[in-house]
Amino acid sequence: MKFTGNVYRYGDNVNTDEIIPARYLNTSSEEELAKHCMEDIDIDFSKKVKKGDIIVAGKNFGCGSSREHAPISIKVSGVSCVIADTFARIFFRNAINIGLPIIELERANEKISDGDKIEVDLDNGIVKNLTKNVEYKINPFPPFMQKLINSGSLMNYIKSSKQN
Amino acid sequence: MWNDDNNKKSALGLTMVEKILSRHAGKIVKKGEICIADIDFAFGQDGTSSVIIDSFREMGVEKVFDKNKCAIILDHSCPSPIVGVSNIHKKIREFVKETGIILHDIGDGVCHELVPAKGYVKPGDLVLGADSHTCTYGALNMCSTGMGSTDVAAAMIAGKTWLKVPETIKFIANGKLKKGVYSKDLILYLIGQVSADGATYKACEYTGEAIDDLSIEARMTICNMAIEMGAKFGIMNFDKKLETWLEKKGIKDYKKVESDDNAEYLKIYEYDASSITPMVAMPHTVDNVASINDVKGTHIDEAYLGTCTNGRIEDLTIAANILKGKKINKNVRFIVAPASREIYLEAMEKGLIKIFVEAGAAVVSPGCGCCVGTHNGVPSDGENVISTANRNFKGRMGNNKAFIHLASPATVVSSAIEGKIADPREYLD
Amino acid sequence: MILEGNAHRFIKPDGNDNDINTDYVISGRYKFQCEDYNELATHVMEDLDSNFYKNIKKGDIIVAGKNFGCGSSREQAPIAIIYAGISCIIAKSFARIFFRNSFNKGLPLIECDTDKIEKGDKLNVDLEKGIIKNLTKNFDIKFNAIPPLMLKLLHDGGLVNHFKKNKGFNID
Amino acid sequence: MGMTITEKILSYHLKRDSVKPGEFIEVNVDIVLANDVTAPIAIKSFKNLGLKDVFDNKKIALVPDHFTPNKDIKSAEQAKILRDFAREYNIVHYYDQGEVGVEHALLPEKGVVVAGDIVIGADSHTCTYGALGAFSTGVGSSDVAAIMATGKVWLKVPETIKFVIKGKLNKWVFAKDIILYIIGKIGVDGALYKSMEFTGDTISSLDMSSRMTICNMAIEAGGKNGIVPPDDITKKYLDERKERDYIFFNSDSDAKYSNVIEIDVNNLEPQIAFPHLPSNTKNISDVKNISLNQVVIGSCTNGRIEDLRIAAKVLEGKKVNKKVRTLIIPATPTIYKKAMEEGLFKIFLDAGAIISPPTCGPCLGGHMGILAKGERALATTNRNFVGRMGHPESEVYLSSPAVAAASAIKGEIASPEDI
Repeated sequence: MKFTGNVYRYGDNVNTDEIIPARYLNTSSEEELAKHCMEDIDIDFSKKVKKGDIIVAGKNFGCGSSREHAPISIKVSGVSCVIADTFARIFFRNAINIGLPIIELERANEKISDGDKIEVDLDNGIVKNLTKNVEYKINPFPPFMQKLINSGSLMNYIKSSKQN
Repeated sequence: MWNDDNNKKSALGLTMVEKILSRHAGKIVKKGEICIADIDFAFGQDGTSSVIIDSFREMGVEKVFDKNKCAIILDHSCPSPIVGVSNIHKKIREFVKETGIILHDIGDGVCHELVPAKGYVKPGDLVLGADSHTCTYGALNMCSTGMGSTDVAAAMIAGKTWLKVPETIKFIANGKLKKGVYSKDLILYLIGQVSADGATYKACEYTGEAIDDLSIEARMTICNMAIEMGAKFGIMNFDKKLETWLEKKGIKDYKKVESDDNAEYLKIYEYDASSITPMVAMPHTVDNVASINDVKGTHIDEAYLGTCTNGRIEDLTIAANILKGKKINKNVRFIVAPASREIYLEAMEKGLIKIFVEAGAAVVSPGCGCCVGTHNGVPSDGENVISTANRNFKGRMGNNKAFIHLASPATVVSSAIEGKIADPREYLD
Repeated sequence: MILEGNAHRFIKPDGNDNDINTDYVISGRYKFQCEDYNELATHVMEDLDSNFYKNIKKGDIIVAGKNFGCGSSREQAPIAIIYAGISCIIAKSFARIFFRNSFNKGLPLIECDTDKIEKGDKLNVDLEKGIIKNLTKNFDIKFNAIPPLMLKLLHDGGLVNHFKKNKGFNID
Repeated sequence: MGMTITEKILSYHLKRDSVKPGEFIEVNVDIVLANDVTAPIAIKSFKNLGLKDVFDNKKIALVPDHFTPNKDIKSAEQAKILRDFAREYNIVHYYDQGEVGVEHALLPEKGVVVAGDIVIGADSHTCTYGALGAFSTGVGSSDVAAIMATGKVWLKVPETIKFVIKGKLNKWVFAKDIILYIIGKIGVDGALYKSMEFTGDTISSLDMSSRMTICNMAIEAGGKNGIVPPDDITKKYLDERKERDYIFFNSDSDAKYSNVIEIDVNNLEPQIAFPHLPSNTKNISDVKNISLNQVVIGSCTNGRIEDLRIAAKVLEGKKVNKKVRTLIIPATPTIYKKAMEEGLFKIFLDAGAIISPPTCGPCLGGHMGILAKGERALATTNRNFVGRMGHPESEVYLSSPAVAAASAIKGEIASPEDI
């Protein structure tokens, strides 16, 4: 899997209330959620984000609630992947479960600037900063998760394992 | 010039309403005349006061005519369910601070319970509220009516309003209400008889043995719904019961009024109250009224006990007596909203809240609850609701795909027990 | 005052346009939380016709049966109509509080028999003379002249401006 | 080699002798839960799988607690999805309005979760049940859908940090202050992916309610689960309400920890978490002139009867400041009834507070007390992120019920000592 996009960069501890405020949790409509993605820290995010764009953040991205609405709103808004120093635990599994690629990269938001053009090659574990002309190696996912990611989502994984 | 001796029976041929308006206009005025009248009290609630404040500011004034005669009561969306409302509440609190008027903040209760209970109004008064059910206080032998925000803003500034003196329709309810039949059933029956605009622009005088038998609270239920027949005022006679009620509240210096024997009425309707059954207003108009005999068995998803119509201690007591030792049907959500903090406290001390909670009800904080669809129990699509409220318009409870039925507390609680519209008479010995 | 615009009519689920209540004019979903009147206006009558706001041209006229505006005292109802660009409402009768609120806000209401007016008809209304000209169908309807007090409020631009101008009530 | 409680519970469910931190496992779940925010997505995903039935209708808990009673059409429709699903699949632990309470207070109270369980919930504060000696953690909706289908969840076995809490708490210092202090010390990602084991003489002297407060906030330090060694206090609590048999697990003396942190609470002061992170904590003696518009006492963190008793003790015979809207939200109908019968409601109402029916309500900015622009609240809840309780430009401070009640009286953040 390979994607290219421009970077929206944020700081440490971006929480789920910032990714999708609770006032919108009275719906599970994916398009509706995407409209309000990142609204409380970046009011125009949903308007300016383009398909394939990449979110880069510091440590503990997605801390807070278990709402799957958070990775869903990011994915449906068109973001291709999130690169961060570290991810909060529940956000991490939610993203994997719904098929939103996330990449742990040490000091990600120091290495990458807002607006940089990035190419991500998941299979070979490489993040290329096309703007700065630098390459970063990323750790591959453990085999179990690889299996999950390859099936597209946890639901697909369950489907296929139920059939076998 | 007006002379207060005229408040008693006189030879002038005036109705109670004409007398009250004459006194406030300072001259004798009769039906059809437009007058400027002094007002005794004016208030708004959180759904209307934002516009009151806008109008007030637009008029370029800083002071109200009398800060002890103006109030804002937060009751429609309390505690606030959404930022938009929170911002309006904040704006109201700031306005109150600037002008020094009376504020009842969230949790105090519904305006139409608080205004009479706190003694802000009394017999003979003329009162305006930026809420259509302001006609409630006619049960205290006075004129009170709902107006828009700009009207109320003007009244708060000038201490006056312009009014067209209405013609009066007299309703005489003879006989006694049967067991299981309450003032709510009587007013629903009357609205069904005259229709939703049967008294538009008019004053309604409710009299007769059945009215005399009612408590002051039960009378308020009737005057509260005068607006549902389009009326400007609902009004009732002064009697011993009201005198005792006022005494208990420590309300003095009032001017009771009587209609003259030769007063002119537009119409006089007479009914036999003893023939009335429990009634239900079916969706989506208040005058779409049916006897319980014809509609019982209709499936119910949600039941609501409360509001300015039927959220008083007497209403909660009637409901709790039926509910005691029973459970709410598991397919019904039952919501109870006591009309004020005092009523909540009294209900708690009498063990009523315990009965509700043990039966499976959700008791919400004092206020309008889910009546106006701002929060606290909005139904989902296609659901049937039975409520003690006063309006069943499409969308009233926040969802235009739900179906609202109106009935007495006894009928509502019986229906909550059965999961379908039920006859309360079967629950009374 | 002369007003001109196309007629809009609505049909309630029960098949007529009597008793169009304030919840239809502007639903409680919006009116309790919204302070932006232009925003409020976009939801006007939406439960009866979700495209209504989009189809309004400035000056257009709402036409209905009896007891238009029954229900709540909320001024948000006439405000939403005014901000949507409607110049007046013609109905067989109006609910009391809505009637006051409209004139207070400077929105003229006209009472007459509306049976012959159809959706889309172009209407010309002379408030002083009490005549509606149906320009599409080429006939006139007479209506009872608006009481002097109301006309005064309209000419002053509503109760707020009346108050500003006269420093209080001045209707005699 | 020695194992921690968490490792023992996981290996017991795998029917294996041991598990190692870092290992990926697929394990049977005893109770899976979701609420009106997370269940609709889980149900949609579950339906997409096209299965005839759920894995076990007695092991699923659906608790529509976030927006009850429903505040608008959307939330009513969300709740209806749960109701319809519960009826279709005959879900035993479904609680509709009137019976519904805040899930993490309701399920222990009803004995639905017990010691030794693996409890997985689509709510981040599912870690609360560690107080009962269970392994419990929050996940997302897809995970819940998968568990409803298969009864299993995938997990990475966490490393464990051991917290040894020693000393006697001062008057007016409570479990909430301990956990706020810990989060302040290690940060909001201080226990990322890890298990937090709370031990020591202070913890073993705490009642179950207090232990739940502590485990509830493990997630606020990034933890996967919080857990307290079960003891006689646990046993008494469970015996009074359990639905099923329970098993006590305890850490071996040679269990391996990634870190051991000792904390002496003898001199601990009441703690306040400042906006906009739970780790942004201060001693009450360092907090001055923070005036308030609203106080909220409730939530899965501090909405139990013990919390309300503390608040009532402070509020008795006093009035709340007129500027401060004081909301009391008992976490379950049973707590509501108990508080009423014990006379706490009378104290609250006489003081001018407002009592709400059980709901998560304002904690997550859902309803029942939303903040306007520029307003400030002190809450006994667990999170104070930007916009958490309403307008993005409002502020939330976190504290114990005692400090919250004292501050409601004072009109600004205050110590109960000052009242």
